[in-house]
This record gives sequence, structure tokens and C-alpha cells, in this order.
Amino acid sequence: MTFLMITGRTVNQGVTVEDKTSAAYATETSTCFMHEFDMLELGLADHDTVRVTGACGEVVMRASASVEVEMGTVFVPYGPYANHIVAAGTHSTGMPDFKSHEVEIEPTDEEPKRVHELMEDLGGLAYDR
Amino acid sequence: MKVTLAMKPAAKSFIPIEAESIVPKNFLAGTDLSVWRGNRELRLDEVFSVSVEGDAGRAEDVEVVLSGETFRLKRVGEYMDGGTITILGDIGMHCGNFMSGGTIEIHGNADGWLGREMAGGAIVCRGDAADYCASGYRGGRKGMIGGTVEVFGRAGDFLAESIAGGTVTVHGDAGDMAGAEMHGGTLVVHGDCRRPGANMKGGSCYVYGTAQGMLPTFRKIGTVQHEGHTLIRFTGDIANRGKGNLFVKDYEYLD
Amino acid sequence: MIVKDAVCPFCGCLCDDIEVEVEDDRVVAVTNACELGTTKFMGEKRLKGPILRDGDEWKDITCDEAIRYAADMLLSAERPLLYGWSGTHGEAQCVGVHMAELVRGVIDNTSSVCHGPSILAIQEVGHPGCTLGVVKNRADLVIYWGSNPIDAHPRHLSRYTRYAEGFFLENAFRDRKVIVVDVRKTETANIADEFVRIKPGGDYAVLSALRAIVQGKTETIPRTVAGVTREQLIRVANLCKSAKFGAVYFGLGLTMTRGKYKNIRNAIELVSELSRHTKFTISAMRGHYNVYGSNEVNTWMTGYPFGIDFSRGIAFYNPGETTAVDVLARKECDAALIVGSDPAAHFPRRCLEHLADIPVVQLDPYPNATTAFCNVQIPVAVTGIDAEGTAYRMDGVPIRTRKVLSTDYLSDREVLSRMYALMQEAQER
Amino acid sequence: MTELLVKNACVIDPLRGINAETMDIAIRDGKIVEEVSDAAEVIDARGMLTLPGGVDSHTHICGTKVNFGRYMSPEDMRAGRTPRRGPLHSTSGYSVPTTYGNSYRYSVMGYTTLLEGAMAPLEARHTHEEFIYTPLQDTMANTLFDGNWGIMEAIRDGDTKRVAAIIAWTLRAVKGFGVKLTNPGGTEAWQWGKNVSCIRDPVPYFEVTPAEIIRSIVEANELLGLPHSVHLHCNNLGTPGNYTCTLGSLGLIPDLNKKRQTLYATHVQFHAYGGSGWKDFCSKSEPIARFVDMRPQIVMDMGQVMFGRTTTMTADGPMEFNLYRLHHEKWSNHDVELETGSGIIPVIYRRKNLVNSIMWAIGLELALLTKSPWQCLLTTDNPNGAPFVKYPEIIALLMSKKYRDAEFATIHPDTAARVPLPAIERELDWYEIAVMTRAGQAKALGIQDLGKGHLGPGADADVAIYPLRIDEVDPATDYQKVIDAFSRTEYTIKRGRVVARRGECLIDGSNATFWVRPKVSENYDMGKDPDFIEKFDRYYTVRMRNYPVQEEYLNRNRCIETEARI
Repeated sequence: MTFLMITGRTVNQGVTVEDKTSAAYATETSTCFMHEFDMLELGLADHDTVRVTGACGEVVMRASASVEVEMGTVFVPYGPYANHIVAAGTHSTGMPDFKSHEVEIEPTDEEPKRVHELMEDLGGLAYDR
Repeated sequence: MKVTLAMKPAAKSFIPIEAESIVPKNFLAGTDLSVWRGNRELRLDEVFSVSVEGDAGRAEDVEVVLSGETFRLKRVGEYMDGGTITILGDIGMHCGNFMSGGTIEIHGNADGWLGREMAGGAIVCRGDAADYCASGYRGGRKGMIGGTVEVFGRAGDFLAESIAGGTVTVHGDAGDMAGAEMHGGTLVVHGDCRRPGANMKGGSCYVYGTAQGMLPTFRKIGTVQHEGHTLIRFTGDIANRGKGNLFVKDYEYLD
Repeated sequence: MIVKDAVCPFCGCLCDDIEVEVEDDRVVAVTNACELGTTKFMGEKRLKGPILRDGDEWKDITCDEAIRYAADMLLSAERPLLYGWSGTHGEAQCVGVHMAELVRGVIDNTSSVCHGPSILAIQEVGHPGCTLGVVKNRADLVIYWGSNPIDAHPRHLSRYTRYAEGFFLENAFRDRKVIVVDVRKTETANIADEFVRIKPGGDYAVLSALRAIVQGKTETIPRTVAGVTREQLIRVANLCKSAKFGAVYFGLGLTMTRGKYKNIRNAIELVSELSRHTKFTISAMRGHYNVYGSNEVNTWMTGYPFGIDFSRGIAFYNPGETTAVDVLARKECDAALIVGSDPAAHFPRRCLEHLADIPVVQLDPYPNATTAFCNVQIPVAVTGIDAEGTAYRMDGVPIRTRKVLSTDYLSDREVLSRMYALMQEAQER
Repeated sequence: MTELLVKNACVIDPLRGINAETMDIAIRDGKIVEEVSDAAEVIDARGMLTLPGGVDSHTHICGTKVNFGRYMSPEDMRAGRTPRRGPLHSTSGYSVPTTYGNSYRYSVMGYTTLLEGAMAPLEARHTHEEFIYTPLQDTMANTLFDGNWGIMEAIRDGDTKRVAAIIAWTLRAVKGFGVKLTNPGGTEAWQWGKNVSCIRDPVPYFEVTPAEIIRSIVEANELLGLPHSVHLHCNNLGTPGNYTCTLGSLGLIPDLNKKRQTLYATHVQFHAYGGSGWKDFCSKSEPIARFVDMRPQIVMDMGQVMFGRTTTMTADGPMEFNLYRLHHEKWSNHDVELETGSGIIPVIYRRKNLVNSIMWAIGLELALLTKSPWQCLLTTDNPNGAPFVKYPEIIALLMSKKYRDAEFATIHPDTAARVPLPAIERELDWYEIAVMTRAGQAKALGIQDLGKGHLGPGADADVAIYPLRIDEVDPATDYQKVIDAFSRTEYTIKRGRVVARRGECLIDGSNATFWVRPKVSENYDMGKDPDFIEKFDRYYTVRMRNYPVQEEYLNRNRCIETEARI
């Protein structure tokens, strides 16, 4: 199913943002907040994993029901998961489309990666001492 | 005189090269020019294989031909006032900035800010033009004030932003905010575009296709015949002063 | 020991009434701060010392080695990018500008991915604004547009708007109306007197419609605009016109959606229009700590608030071309110095792929997502915790942050000054 | 010890009554001294015109409002761009240049001391930060008290000593130099979108009038013994017919100080307008100048307008909004809680525009009609009337009737019927220009005793040597030479070092900041006043402890202590 992905701040994202290697940060930023009817349609229960595919890649997140989002849109806290699929084009304004990104969402059996794994996928080297 | 500049392959191929020296009149005095790759000044012949045929006494008689991987070349033809530049491939940002005369022809695509703040002359782009084609500069009140820009492919967002004079024609579709802040001149989009004429207060904007996300602040006046198209005529943006004219074949509100 | 009136180093509110209790050089309790600020003060997961990536391993190196590495990297680059700056103090940002000027690089700060579009809009139409206290003491109408302070600026509501007392308001909670405009029914929307829910991408159209209605040109407006009924638009316009003092606070909901700065421009033009009827102001909800300070410093030193390219010696400014996401995604830089931000967590993947290809040095107290892309990381003191310096609040009020505890970490300014000194020496040679 | 000897200088030093004497100037360790040793470095001035370093007593160069002018004007930054060279930093901008741009350009014109005309106390730290990056001039900041709640309440209660006490506490806290009133009362009214019409119009809620604010603060200023007088931007700036309001304001001022004026009225050009509207707009420079001639307690500055592009910026928010409605250009406004506000819009003054042409004439008339040059100082209210780089042209206009006539021929033809300028024959001389650009300014600011504005032993060794011999150049006819000479010094010497030479700055210096600390009795220490503290805590959004500007922000700290009579 096609959705409009909006990203933004949440308190939990802010609380964990200076501790990016923590499980809490990964959990918060890999949460895909969805309307419960959309979840029903996709056969998803709370905390089921979903594959979210954008214009330039895919990433696995966990779905979570939210009363804040409209049907057809999903909300993902700012962070490395959303950015794994956000396109870098800025319409020559410097600012990517962080709040208006079309994505495909489907259920999956895969687990979300750790932040370190995402970084290593892109050529980084995790520091975990 | 014909000056041929063929780009040499380079190791740091993605660092932009600023080449505002590539303007026809500069070649009247020879080819001892420099360009900048990032913060390094390079001689023209370090970047290009340069060849010159014939000679000329005035810029109008100079033709510059660029070939190779020219997509990272910025500011080619800046302040050009006569002569011809032909680009066989793609060209980087700010081609023809402040141009006041002469012709630039691009066979490939043009990157952003093609013909920014242009005052005269002609630019023809056979491929697509990226964002801010024929636009103004940050904070400025006036974009293009004269001349013509013709794009045979598509144009990106903010096409002809703040245009105050001259004519811009796009044969394909244009992006979002075409003709935003328009206050003079003419913009013609043969295909579709999004939110044309936002905040316009002068000039004329024609869309032969569909205006998507049509803004709610244009008042419909009737229909007109224009170049063989039946178009719906609107006043300029009434959120601003309602001046200027917007003509579209068809439109859709975001309702 | 209790440090009073400490300044919170988290968001652009820079709350300066925080009490921090320190025992044995550790923060043990924080009073008055929100959850975000408290966690930041209490955070302990710092990087111990400078590290260097050596193949697939991390090695500890000395501070001198790390600084030397950074200086050499910047000096040898053809187009270095110096990015970040919102997490540090003004004095360090000044050194950063001098460095960019010397090595002829591109210097950009995190506003390019937060309120850069707001700046572009202000550069087109100006900015009728005010300090936060003016709103607190006077505003009887507050509009949050595309901003969600409960999550992003938790004390904004209690210190300045919904729950704040005000000199000219008898009963501030009752007399002050709050309107929230958003595509989501956020927590903030729940405490509003009026919630305007718009379709994603519809902000510009709604703002245009409001401008027309405020001018009395109602008849042209369609029955609904981006999901908002004409009746509601008229009601909102009337609320605005009948307010004695109205204040709009907008957030990334306007800057990050299609149209970007044109949305903000339209909002400012609405406020300018309302100023002909009553008193109205508009302000950006600046997010990260001292990001506004980085704009101020860059402006007085280079003339531009962000996205400055010194490649040619003089300052050139063109967001969309000289801003970090564009420079990285287009692979237009060959080295990067990151200070006080975490682009690997906040930039699209394509930018990270280029960071992986070029040398990167980062100054940051914590191991973060960008660490993975660093050749060298130098841990520094946290401005506002173990370093002091100047920070600018979201409304432009400059505040000197306090140092609440002492550590052995150098401040950003100290590290950068040493780097700059090496670079000056090299240049003189 | 460093020594410098400037030989064969043709010195005009009005504060010491020296008029074109050829002499040597001895400098040791940054100060003027009687003599130096033979080891001193020597500069041969070869009879060139040598003046004390220039002092600008009213300019906008540093702080929140100025920086916002830069921030919103990338188009302005496209001019004046220079790269980093040696110790010098890059610069950008024309009407609102970067701090380095301001500093280097002022230095090239021989200016060594600048007064920032308007600093909002809450944002003072910003002004001081920018001072640090204005390296080639000593700086000081006028501090805004026009809409200060505590002061208006004290005035309402008739308590002038409390007014003085609040000023004392604030100046000390924010490291301010003088007291500035911008559209007194109007900036507070503007926080409701209103204004005050003139000096008898009460401020909403506070119920005090601008006249009461002006009079009471003038008294408080003298109670505190401040070096500078109250610095007033009158109500009603820029409106036709405002000269009556200006005369009314000036008429409020008693003569309270023997050493200097009691009121400094700034950019009076903008306040000398006749007419009932734009249609019959005309000059009222004559009544203003006549009035000032009779009142030694008043000094004014010109606020000259010059044609071209610039940026207007002032704490006068409502005035800027009116300008915005006139021009529909971009408009910024910034109200500051409990204190004041500011507004900014870019403008272009055009020769073809009648109003602009009249404005241009009025500034010159004020300078030419006021008898004493000590009472009308040369400014453009930079950048409001024009960027300061236009000063040399203004000097030339004041010195040459021929130049004025030539310029007059290019402006709007109806101007002649609206202004007295064409009939004014006076041409100022070198001495008068020296008064209007340094000596008079230093005296008006009360800094001559601190070694500014003159070249007597003990003074700061700030010297400007201009490439011009006054015995060879007739300013009445050779006005281009006058412009050229004042545009770039042969040498600018700051604190004993040559900082600029023939249009090029040479070193990245370090400024000194002058500020005032009035000593008040315990009873009048607002830092201990329960009512003051309580209101501060309730209505400001910054804690009282975090409000004062720390001395870390002062490069070279020049604190002036005064003995207050409270």
C-alpha cells in the first residue's frame, strides 16, 4: 500500500537523541505510526514489523497504532531509519522532503536493523566501545 | 572564430568547476583564462583541450563549443553580452547568469539557475532544465528582466520565479511553483505544472496542460483563445493584488 | 552543590531557570527542565578521548594528533565542508568561520535542514517578530502552525503561551486563545481552542486563502481548501482580526513540505496583512539549541546566515547549491569537518554514502551516528554543561550559558582555536 | 615601549584651538606624548591635513537590529565583497556590511571611534559580541530606555531618582554608555500596534507622555553624572509637519550641564519637515536651526540623506511600518519585551523623487544654517540616510556651493520651491569640518577627557592623515579632491599603530569598549530592590542573574565610573 510518510520530532526521540547507540533510540526512530484501519488492511498488529520502501531504498520498521495520523499517512520520528529511505533532492532549497515522502509499506518477517548496521550498510564503521 | 573546449577527464570529477571566464568576448584576447575547481585556480588548458579556429574582432563573431563531461561546469556564459556558446552535453548551474546578449544552446540538460537574472539574449535548452530556470536570486525582488529562454524538455520547480520581463517557454511539464512572485514578462508551459503563478501581481502565465494544486485565490474570468488553445482565464493572485493574468487549459484544486 | 539559573542546552527555548544539582562532578538532579533537558543534563555516555579509524578498527589517539589530522585534512582539500555548529557556542562558531575563510571551504549549519527555508522567506519579505516575553505579556491569540511544542519545545507553552501568566492578561489561561494548524492531530492540537487540520501539502493554499479573506475577498475562495472548510477559514480570520495581539509560531511542518520557503513567505505575508488590522507577529520555533546563534554569527562575519561558500575567497551564498545536503548528495566536497550536530542521523542516505567516501573529522561529546563515518572524532565539553559560552535563543536573545560541572574535556572553541592556529602557521609558510 | 613620530603634520585640532599649524605629533605606547626618543619610528606627513581620529557619534553597526538587516538582505551582500588577505578577513555588503566590512571601511576613512546608536538592553550581549569583531575602532553603545516599563512606572509615580536608579542598574548590567530615547513612548504603544502622535499623547496603560519621559530622563541623566547627555530620536520621525513636534521636544530641555549639551537630538533631518501631507511637504530646517542657535544646551546631528540604495533600521518600529506601507518593500520588526523595539526596511532614495530630494536638501541646510558647527554634527544616521561611505561627499557638499548647485541641478525640479538651500551661500571650512566629524562629536559624547577627539598629550593616539594639503586645494572648486582625500587616508593611526594606509587596512586590531558605571547609594541599588526584582522575575523571560553582560564580552574594558547624586 502507498502512504505519505511524515517525519518529525517526538519527546522520546529527543530524550534518546544524545545516546544514539541505545536500544531506546533505535526503537523510537524505527517506529512507524499508522492509522489503525490502515494496519487492519495490511493485517498488522501493534509492533509487527513492516518493510517501508521509498524512492531510494527500503528499511524495516515496527508499526504502531496512533490516533494522531490520518489514514494514508504514516509518521516516523526523525532519525536514521526514516533517512534510510528519504531522497536527498531538495528542490534546490537545501531542504529535503522530510515531511512529504511517498512510501510503500508491506508486512515483513524481518527485524529492524540496529543503527550501527544501517550505518555500516552505507560504508560506515560502527564504534561500539 | 570558433573556440572548442573539450573537457579532459579529471580525478576529482565531482568538485564543481566555476568557469565564468567562458564567455565569447574573453576569447578575443586569447585563451589565457583560468577556471576554479573548488578553491584551486586552474589554467583553462588544464581542464580542457582548447582549440581555436579563425579569428574575430568582436564578441558576436565568437562561437564557443563545449564538449565532454560538462555537467559540473558552473557559471558558463555569466554576464555574456554577445556571441554564441554551444554545449554539446549537459551543463552545470548558473549557465547564462545575468546574460544580456548572444545565444546559448544546450544540447543536453541544464542544471539549476539557468539564465538567472537574465536581461537579454537567448537560451535554448534541448533537454530538461532543473530548478530555478530563468529565476531571480535569494532575497531579490526581480528575476529575469528580458531575453528569451526556451526549454524543450521539462523544467524543475520555481521556474521563472520573480520574472519581471522577457519570455520563458517550456515545451514539457514544469514543476511546483512555476511563475511564483511573477510581476512581469511571459511564461508559457506547454505541459502540466503545479501551483502556477503563486502570489503573482503582474505578467502573463499560460499553462496549456493542467494546473495541479491550483491555488484558491485566483478568480475565474472566462475563456480565451490563445495560439490554438482554449484556455480559462484568471486574474492574478488575489492574496496579493489580483494583478496579472493566468491562463490554464485545465486545473485541479487541492480541496 | 546546586547551580541555579542554569541554561538548558537542548532546544531553542534556552530555558535559563534550571537548577542543577552536582555531586562529585556528576549531575545528580535537575529541576525545572523538561524531560528533554533533564536527560541531556544527566547524560553520561561520552566518548572518552579522540579516536581514529584505522581500516576496520578504531584506535585511540592524542588530542594533538587529532587536531593535526583535522588541520591537514582541511588544508589539503579542494572544497571542504564545515558543517553543524548548532550544538556549540558562538565563540566556537566564530573560529569556524575564520577557518572556512582561510581554507576556502563551504560552511553550513543545521538550519539548512530546519529553518533555512524560513530564512529564505525572510530574505524575500522580512520578518515582523518579537521576543518571547512580548507574547507572554500581551498575546491573546497564539497560533501554532506546523509545530508541535509538546514534543519539540515542551516548555514553550508553560513559559510563554498557553499556561504562562502575562502582564496584560487578567486570566491568561482563559483570555488567551490557542489555534493549532497541522496535518496531524498532535498532542498540542489537543490543548488548542481551535484545531485546523489541513491536507498534507496544503499549507500554502490555506495561507493564501486566509490572506484573501483578511482583505475581505471571500467570494473567490472555494468551499474547501486543502481539507479546511471556508467557514472555518473565515472563523480563523475573524479570530485573528479581533485579537489585540496575535502571535504565530511555525515549525518544520511549513519548512519541510513542498514549496518550502514559499510556505513561510506566505505566512509572513499573512501576518504583514494582519498588521494593518491589529498587532501580529510571527516567529520560527528554532529547534536545536544554538542554531539561531550560528545564523547570527555567520551573518555578522560573512553577511549570510548559512550555506556560505568561500571557494573563491569571497563569500557566496545560494542555499540549494551551497547547503550541506546538496553538497554531499552531489558529491561536491572532498572533506568534511562536523561540529555539534549529527548529520548521519539526520541526512538522507545518499549524503552518508558520500561521507563514507571522504575524510571526515567530527567534534562531538558523544558517540553518535556520524561517528561511523569519521576518520577522527574528538570529544569535547558540552556547551552549557561543562563549557560556557554564548547561545542565541529562538527569538534572538543572547544568553551566556553556565558551566555546571568541570571535566577535562576541551571546549569546542579551544579545539578549533588550536586547529586554526596550525592552519594559520601552515598558510604563512 | 613603541614610539612613533609624525612629522610635518598640518594639524587641525579644534578641542585645543589649533587651526592648521604644521607640527610634529609624538606617540608612545598608544598615547600622545610631549616628545619621543630618537629611536621612534618616523612618518613624514609632508604637510598633509592631519586630524584627530574620526568619531561617529551616531551610527548603527553592531547588534540585533543591524545583524537582522544583514540577515534579511543577501542582495545587499552582493556588493562590497572582498576575500581574506593576510591578517584581514573577508567582507561583504554595502549598506549593511559585515562587522569587518564596517570596521575596515571606517578605518580607511580615518574613523577610530564609533558609537552604536541603539542597543536594546535585553540583547546587549549581541552588540558587544559584534564589537569584538569591529577591531579597528573603539566602541560604545547607546542604551534604549524609550519604552522601559520600570522607568515609565517611576515617572508616573513622579520618582525621578528611581528613574535614575533603573538607568544606573541597567547601564551597568548591559555595559552601556549613554541613554537613548527612540520615539519615547511610541515603541511601547507599538507593541499594541499603535503609536503616540506627539509629546503630549499618553502611552497606553502607562499614562505618561513622551514629554514627561524626556524631561524626567534628562534630569535622571544629570543626576547620574553621565559623560553623555540624553540622546533623543524625537517622536514622529519622517512625517510631514513633524518639525513642530521636534521644536516642542527641544523646548522641553533646560540647560543643566556646563561641560556639554543637555540633549543630543539625533538625525534631525528626519524631524525637520513641514507641510500637512506629502503633497505640500517642505523643509523646515530654518526654524529648527534658529531654535538650536539660541539653545547652547542642544546639539544635533544631521542624519543626511544621500541618493542611492540603503537600509533603514531604527528602534522606531511604528515608523518603519509606515515606511513599509509606503514602499511595500520587505519589512522586519522586532519588539523587545518591557523595553523597546526595532524595525528595518530597505529603501532607495531617488533624485527623481521630490520628497527624497527635499530630504537631501534639509540635512545640508541644518549644517549650513546652524551657526556653530559644535551644535550640528555630521552623520547619515548610518545606514538610514546613507551608508557612512558617503561622508566624504557630504563634507564636499558642505564646503562647496558650486558642488551643491551642480547636484541641485540633477534633483527633482520642484525642490527649489520647497527648500531654502539654493539661497545659502555658506561654505564650511576645514576647521568646521574637523569639529563636525571628530572634535564636536567627542565633546558631545563627553569623551574628550578620556582622550578622544583631540591630539593633546595624554590623548589616545588616534590620528587621521589625509592625502591633501589645504594650502593647495580650494574646496569650493576642487571638491572632487576633497572627496578623494576624505575617502582614504594616507595613514590612519589607531592607538599608536598604523592600521590603514592609502585605502588598505594593514592589521587586525582589537577594539576597546567604553561603558559607564554610575555609583549610586545602597538605597538606589535596583539589584536589591524587592519590587524591581519581583517584576523582573514575573515579566521578563530571562532570569535577572542571566541578564547582565559579563566582562568577558569586553575586549579592552574601559569602564567610566561616575558619582551619582542619588
